[in-house]
Amino acid sequence: MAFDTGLAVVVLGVAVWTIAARKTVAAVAGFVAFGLLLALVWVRLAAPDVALTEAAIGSGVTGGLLLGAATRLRRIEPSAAGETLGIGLKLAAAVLCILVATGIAAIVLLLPEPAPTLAPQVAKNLDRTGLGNPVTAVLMAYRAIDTLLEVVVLLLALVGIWSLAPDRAWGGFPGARHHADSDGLLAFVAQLLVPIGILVGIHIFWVGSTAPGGEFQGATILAAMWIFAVMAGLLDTPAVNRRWLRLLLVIGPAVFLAIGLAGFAVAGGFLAYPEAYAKVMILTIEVPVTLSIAATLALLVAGPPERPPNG
Amino acid sequence: MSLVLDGLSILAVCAGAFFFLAGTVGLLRFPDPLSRLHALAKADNLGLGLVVLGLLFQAAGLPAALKLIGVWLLTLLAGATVTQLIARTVRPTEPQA
Amino acid sequence: MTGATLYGLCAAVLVGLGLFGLIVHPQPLRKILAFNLIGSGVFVLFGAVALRGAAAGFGGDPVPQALVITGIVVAFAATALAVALLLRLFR
Amino acid sequence: MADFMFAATGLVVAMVALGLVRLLRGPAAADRIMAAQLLGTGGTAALLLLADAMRAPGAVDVALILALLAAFVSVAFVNALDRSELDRK
Repeated sequence: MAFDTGLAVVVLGVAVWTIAARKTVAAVAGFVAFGLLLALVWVRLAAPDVALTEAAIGSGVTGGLLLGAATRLRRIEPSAAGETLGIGLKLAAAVLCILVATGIAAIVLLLPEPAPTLAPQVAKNLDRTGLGNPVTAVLMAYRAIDTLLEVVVLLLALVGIWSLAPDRAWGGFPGARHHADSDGLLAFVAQLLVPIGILVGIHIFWVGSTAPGGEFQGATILAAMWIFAVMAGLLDTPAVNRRWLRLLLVIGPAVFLAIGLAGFAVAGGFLAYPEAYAKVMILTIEVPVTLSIAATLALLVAGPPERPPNG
Repeated sequence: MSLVLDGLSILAVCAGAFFFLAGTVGLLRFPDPLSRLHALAKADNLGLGLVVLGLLFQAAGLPAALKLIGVWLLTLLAGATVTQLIARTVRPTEPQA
Repeated sequence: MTGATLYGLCAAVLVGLGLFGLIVHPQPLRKILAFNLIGSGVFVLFGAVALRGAAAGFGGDPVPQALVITGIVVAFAATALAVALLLRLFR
Repeated sequence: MADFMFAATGLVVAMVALGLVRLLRGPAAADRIMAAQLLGTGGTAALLLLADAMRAPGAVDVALILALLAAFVSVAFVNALDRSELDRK
């Protein structure tokens, strides 16, 4: 218990820093640290699957995205700094936020006893999915429609980002071209770590059926490794009008949807799996979905096209 | 037997924690970035290494033990190379006097 | 006090802090950070609820845990879109 | 034994939290990256210890990811610095 209290205090301290820091880059660095500590909290909350997601997305990829944005926005930082609120408004905001926090705290303290839970239902039906990890079972079987919609949401966000491209770069290459550094150090780091990272990503994806892990966590690592290779100048981002790229992006949701619709014919419902083939079908969905999510996440970080598609 | 193993674990983990302490103190107290980098490398390699060593005595089996060693090797590789990158950002602003 | 209650209270404070940052900070990137802080608070609240629902040999109720995983990924997509809009705005 | 591991985890987290002071104060950008690096290693060690203390082998995978992505974030940090240097020129 002493450990948990200490951890909670450190987490809150870093959160306060993220809000209070004067420099944006420092605040972003604080946010990365916050994500890392949150991964520890998730382990303490008996949710290793969420801890993996938080470490990969919340801390890793979001950190990379925000660090890049913070450095690019550094030039405009002074121009936006003049519009601070007056002390009265700040106090009013503080009072409002304390009220909200107190309200939530009251709800936490007044949660019903015994706690309602769906764990027994999940446990009872776990065998029918052929999976050993209850969280993956929820994501891929009981609440598969959420997961399908989530994959579509990712794709929509990417379409939104691409639509921000200027006319001359329409369908072109996202981000600036990174060249290998003169002494080859960064390229060397990338050549060393990217293959290991790809292995780790596949491992995390693969163990997801029986142990903590799964397609989102695995895909995030794959995406991070691709961004790594781009940053080191080993690869260039592909032009977004390439057909293979578009195919890679939609293959996951398409297979997901197709198997979901096939559920009407073979098991009497959308996204229903016939019992004997449940695990095979879930894996058939997971492989293309992992590839699509990895590509989508990587391109979300790469941002809108900035260079024209031809030259 | 398990008492001996527990003792070895405690010893190694304590030593590892000590190196984390040393690394942090170095990071906070050393005057210039390059010596801070030096302190950091100790925490990276020895701190984590000793913690992993301590946990090896408790490992459930060979695969679990190999995984622990894998985590350490990965950190060693990443640490050694990323440290070079960090040192490179220091060089232009702080020429060696 | 149990671990679930402790982290639940921690989540309440996180939401409050994030909301404060969202209202008070003039810079858009800081607002995005603050918004992510609110999101994390909500996720931890879910985690605390999941921990209370531990049963049937699981450490926590897997349904809210799965919802949080979905939430983290969607929050990332929203953050990426917001950052892209921001960079476009100030180019 | 679990109690000892919890204590060790707590100690490492406390060390990392102290190292955060350097992350937040700087002054050089290199200092921030260094602190981020320490955070990655310390976080990895804390997760490994926690995995043992809680008998939760899944946490070892979290440590693995953290070790990998700490390097990724450090490189992104260095990269962002190089970019802003280029902007200034």
